[in-house]
Amino acid sequence: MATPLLQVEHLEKSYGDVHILHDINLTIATGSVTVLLGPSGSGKSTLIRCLNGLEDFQSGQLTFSGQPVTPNAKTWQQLRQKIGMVFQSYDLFPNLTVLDNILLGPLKVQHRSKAEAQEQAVKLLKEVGLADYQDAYPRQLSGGQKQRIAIVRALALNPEFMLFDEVTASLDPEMVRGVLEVLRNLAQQKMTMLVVTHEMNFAREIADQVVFLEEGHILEQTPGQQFFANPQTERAQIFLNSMDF
Amino acid sequence: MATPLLQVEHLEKSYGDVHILHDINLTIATGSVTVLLGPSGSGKSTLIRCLNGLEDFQSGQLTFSGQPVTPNAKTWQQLRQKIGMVFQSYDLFPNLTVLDNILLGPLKVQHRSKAEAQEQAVKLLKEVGLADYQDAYPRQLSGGQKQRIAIVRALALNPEFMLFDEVTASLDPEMVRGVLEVLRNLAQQKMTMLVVTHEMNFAREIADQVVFLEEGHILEQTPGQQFFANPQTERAQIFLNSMDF
Amino acid sequence: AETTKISTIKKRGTIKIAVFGDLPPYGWVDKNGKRQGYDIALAKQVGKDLGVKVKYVQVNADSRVDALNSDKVDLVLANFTVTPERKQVISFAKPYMKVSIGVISPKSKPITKVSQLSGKNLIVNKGTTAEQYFTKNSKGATLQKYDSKTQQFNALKNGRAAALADDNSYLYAWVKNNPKYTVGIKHLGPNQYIAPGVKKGNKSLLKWTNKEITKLNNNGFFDKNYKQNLKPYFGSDVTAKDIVIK
Amino acid sequence: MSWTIIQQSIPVFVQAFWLTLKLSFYGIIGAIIVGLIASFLRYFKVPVLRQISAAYTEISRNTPLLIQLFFIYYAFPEIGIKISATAAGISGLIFLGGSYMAEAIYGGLQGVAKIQVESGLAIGLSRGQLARYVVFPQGLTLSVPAIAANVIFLIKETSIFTVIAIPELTNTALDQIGLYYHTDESLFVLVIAYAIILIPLSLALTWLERRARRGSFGN
Amino acid sequence: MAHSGINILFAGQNFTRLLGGLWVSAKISIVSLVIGILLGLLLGALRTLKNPVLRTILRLYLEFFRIVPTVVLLFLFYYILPKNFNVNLSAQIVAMLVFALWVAAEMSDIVRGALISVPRHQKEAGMAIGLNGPQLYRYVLLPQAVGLMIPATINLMTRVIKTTSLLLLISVMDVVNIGQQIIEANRQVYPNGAFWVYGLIFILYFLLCYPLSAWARHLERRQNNNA
Ligand SMILES: Nc1ncnc2c1ncn2[C@@H]1O[C@H](COP(=O)(O)OP(=O)(O)OP(=O)(O)O)[C@@H](O)[C@H]1O
Ligand SMILES: Nc1ncnc2c1ncn2[C@@H]1O[C@H](COP(=O)(O)OP(=O)(O)OP(=O)(O)O)[C@@H](O)[C@H]1O
Ligand SMILES: [Mg+2]
Ligand SMILES: [Mg+2]
Repeated sequence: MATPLLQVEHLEKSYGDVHILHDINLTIATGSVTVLLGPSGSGKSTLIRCLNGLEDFQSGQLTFSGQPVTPNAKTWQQLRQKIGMVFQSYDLFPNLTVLDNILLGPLKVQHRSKAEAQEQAVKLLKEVGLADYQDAYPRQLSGGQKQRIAIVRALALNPEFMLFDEVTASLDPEMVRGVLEVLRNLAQQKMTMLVVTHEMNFAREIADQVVFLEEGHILEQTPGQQFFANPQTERAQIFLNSMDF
Repeated sequence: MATPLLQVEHLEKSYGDVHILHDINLTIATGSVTVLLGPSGSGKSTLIRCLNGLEDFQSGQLTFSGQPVTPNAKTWQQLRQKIGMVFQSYDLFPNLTVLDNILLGPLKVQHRSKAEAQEQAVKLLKEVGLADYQDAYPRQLSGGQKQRIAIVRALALNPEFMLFDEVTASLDPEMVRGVLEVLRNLAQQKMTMLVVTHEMNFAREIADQVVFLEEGHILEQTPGQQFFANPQTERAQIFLNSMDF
Repeated sequence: AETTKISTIKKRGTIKIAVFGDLPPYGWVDKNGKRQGYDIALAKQVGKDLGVKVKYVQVNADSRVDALNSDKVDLVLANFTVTPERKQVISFAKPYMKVSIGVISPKSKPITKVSQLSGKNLIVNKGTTAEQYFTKNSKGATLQKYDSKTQQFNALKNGRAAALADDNSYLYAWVKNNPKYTVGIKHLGPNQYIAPGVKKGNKSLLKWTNKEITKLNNNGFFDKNYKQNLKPYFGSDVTAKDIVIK
Repeated sequence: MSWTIIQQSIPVFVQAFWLTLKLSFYGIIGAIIVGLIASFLRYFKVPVLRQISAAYTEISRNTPLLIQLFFIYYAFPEIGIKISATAAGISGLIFLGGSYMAEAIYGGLQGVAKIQVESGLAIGLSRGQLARYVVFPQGLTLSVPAIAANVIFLIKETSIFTVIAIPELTNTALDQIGLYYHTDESLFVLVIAYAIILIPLSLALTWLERRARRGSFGN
Repeated sequence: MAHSGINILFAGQNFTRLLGGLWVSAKISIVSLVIGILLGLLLGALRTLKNPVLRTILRLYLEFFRIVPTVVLLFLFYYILPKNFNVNLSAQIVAMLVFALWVAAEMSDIVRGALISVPRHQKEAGMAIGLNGPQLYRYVLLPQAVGLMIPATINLMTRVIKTTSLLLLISVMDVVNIGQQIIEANRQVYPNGAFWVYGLIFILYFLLCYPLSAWARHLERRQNNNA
């Protein structure tokens, strides 16, 4: 088997006295889509945030592209160029135009040439169907449009790995489709992704593997089709039932 | 046919120059469940808010229980005891306990006896499965619990008519079920209700009639089963397709 | 508002007198919180002769006229210099003191003529005769107007101006303790008079006060007052003749 | 009230008016700079300097300008720091205003949503870049209403400069009263003068507050 | 000079006198704050009503007190109003009155700001259960707004306390005025007494204001954490 893109071993995370994540072990293969499922409060967001250093953790080892990650500010800042993340809440910088939002990372962090970065940004914007919005400010966009831009902003750094935390949860139902479309395309282009979502139909369609989390424990780590057809644990079965009301 | 509980005739509503609702005509029979559907921004919330006087409208006639409604502050304040409403956002009063939230209306508006009102409140809380939370503050509750309390708070006034505006839209998927359960029970008890929801399966199950709104026009007003099986307009068909992604 | 006649004051049993609280040796407060000074002694005598209690109202220079006009006080005994402007808005009784303006400066750069002040900074104390005088005849000097004696003398010591103008009696007293400075100009302008202030139109109190001043002058009250309150402060460079009116 | 007297006093007041404006202007600019520096130190948790700036903030906010000026003007020369009355007035305003501005600015920085900081980190920005491109631009916009309120407050505080003999508006009015006793007229002109400066500012403040609330930045 | 400046503070009754002056400042602050805050609550609530006339009047009231410096207000109420109308109040009463009116004005703006930042759906939820206007304020809006306005209110308190340093202008025997008396009475004996006296006043003000500021900051932090 090829080197996995990301390997998590024995990760433990507490907030103060409260133990949130217990002995997390997780392998993510290059080019695969992992869907992270679990009830509310089970620790999905916390885990995903540990993976790009937005939360620090008490113990455990991360290995990215075969390199062990030393968790300090400097390493993370470097690594975040390779690990893109999109959140549930619309998080574009309201003081910058769409294009400036996208270019901030490539220009200021990666010090790339303006011409080249801009060319790429325009190309990406076209792909998500928002080529006309370069000079708009975030407040002029709908929620779905903002999320698509946020994805472009992350992609503009040419990451090797993308984290998505419920990126459609705050959207009007009619807006969801466009954003999922973008994720689906990424998966087809073999982007490695870790996705938290409540859109079960979408999860079923896209997941190479499913990780099921409950109360901070990984209960299952199963190939996607198998999980949806026949989850290994009873808890996951109950969860699945509750989702397609 | 018996007198309808609510009759809306030729209602027109604008915000400033923008015409939001056009010639709305609507009849709601006592004991029936009406589901209001329509794309985002079509005016569902605006319409529902007009029906209990949270928005005023430019022209049109409401008739409640056979009585024409004169739209002024006094009438509305009276009428709101008969028309309960629950919103999308969790709107419990954070400064009051659960019980005080529920008792505020019965005691201060309806001047009922504390013993009697409290007895009813406890009974209602039991029905929604939250009897243990009387003395909790809203911040100690999950979203789904808050919404159930909000429903109890409205019911405590013994309303004849209930308005629900996307009461599950801000909830985690696993919380949705409990709240819909409460609505389903109400429907079984023949409460007259007007419901805005994006939960299509639920809408299909519960709707005696569906009102489909687009850009402030009622495009359809059809019995529930007929609407979902075979909507009259193409627009409604497209809408239904977009919803079951 | 209606003016307070002598009869009303007597009926009331108190006379309200505006005084300074921070101007030794005229009107000040000692370390035990008791009011002291030349003006205070006069106020006490007035109270005694009227047969009423004295209620002191502490004012600052800017507010002496308004204190009268808004009936906060019946009488002002607060180093109140008679000027034409003030005469238009209030009435002065007979003066009980005379002052003359002097100017002090460092011995190293003495100012002996007003013309030397041109283009320089000059310190004065707000509400004093010196301020009045130099506001009208500044002769090219820029005035710095301070609220209190401490402030003005501090400013001079900090070298914020070339000279300081004030009642010359003060200046003599001050240079005694500050030998680096000299009273370069000893007299300036016409003699000025300090008098009790009364609200305009209060004829009854004005008449009474005039009689009182005359009486006190004749019975040597002011000489005694000088010896008690001013002499210890001013020392021997100043004599009673420079201040008390005969 | 007599118009002749008002007219006669106009020239003196005009001078005082410009002086008040000038002192306010420098004082406020300085206060904003100090406020920026202090909130910068606090935001970046710069060791030692941050504690010093915190101590400064406490002293500045919890004592009256009157007493602050007194020390700057009368006491500092004793230890060899002598500045002109104008400079002392401006320094006092900066000393007082700096802490008020720091609170206003830091409050704005804190108002920047946490998600904004995190998404900045997520695209690899360093803390400095985060401050430069995300937190300060947004935070300063959020703090504009509070800064504007402080501007009004500080302009009014110049009325205390009378204690160090600066002939600004209030001092001039009190002096006119002491000299000529046209109290009504002097105060009338004084109020008009302040109104000319402050009414436009106050209107601007209302406008800014309304704009901030509507969230020109709202996502 | 043989006298060390610090002795000026302890000669005779000086220290007690200064504390007495501080008490006058504190008393005026307390009374005016209590009255002003209560009045401000009422005015602030009124300012959220839709009535345009009322709004304009209250807005003008606020602007007047915001624009006119305190010194002028004190002069106006102490000297000018008695002259033109027949009211004659003592200096302390005038000080309390002026400060209370000023506090009420500033407070009305704080209250209004807090009230309108209570989320709109809270108000609507209250209306939806049939509460009338006053009940809405009493049970829903005010209790939720109070938390939002406390830090700003405490900051206003420290400003009021600090502004009492201007009261000497209308003959109130406050701590600054007494300090001035002591300094001038001892100018010959203690030429540097001013620094000691003002230094002590500086510290006294700090001791009055600092606990309040610290409390405000504490509350603010707690609020941010809860948000
Ligand atoms: N900053 C924090 N301090 C303390 N506890 C926290 C903090 N953030 C999250 N938690 C707790 O950690 C647990 C996991 O939270 P997390 O947000 O990771 O859940 P989740 O699976 O993402 O839930 P959801 O589906 O609602 O987003 C929860 O119990 C939550 O209360
Ligand atoms: N206060 C307001 N002022 C002006 N326009 C408004 C206001 N509230 C709503 N609108 C507009 O009225 C229209 C209908 O809005 P409404 O909230 O009723 O739609 P909706 O059908 O409830 O949508 P959603 O499904 O997103 O809740 C929209 O175009 C909206 O922008
Ligand atoms: Mg989460
Ligand atoms: Mg809606």
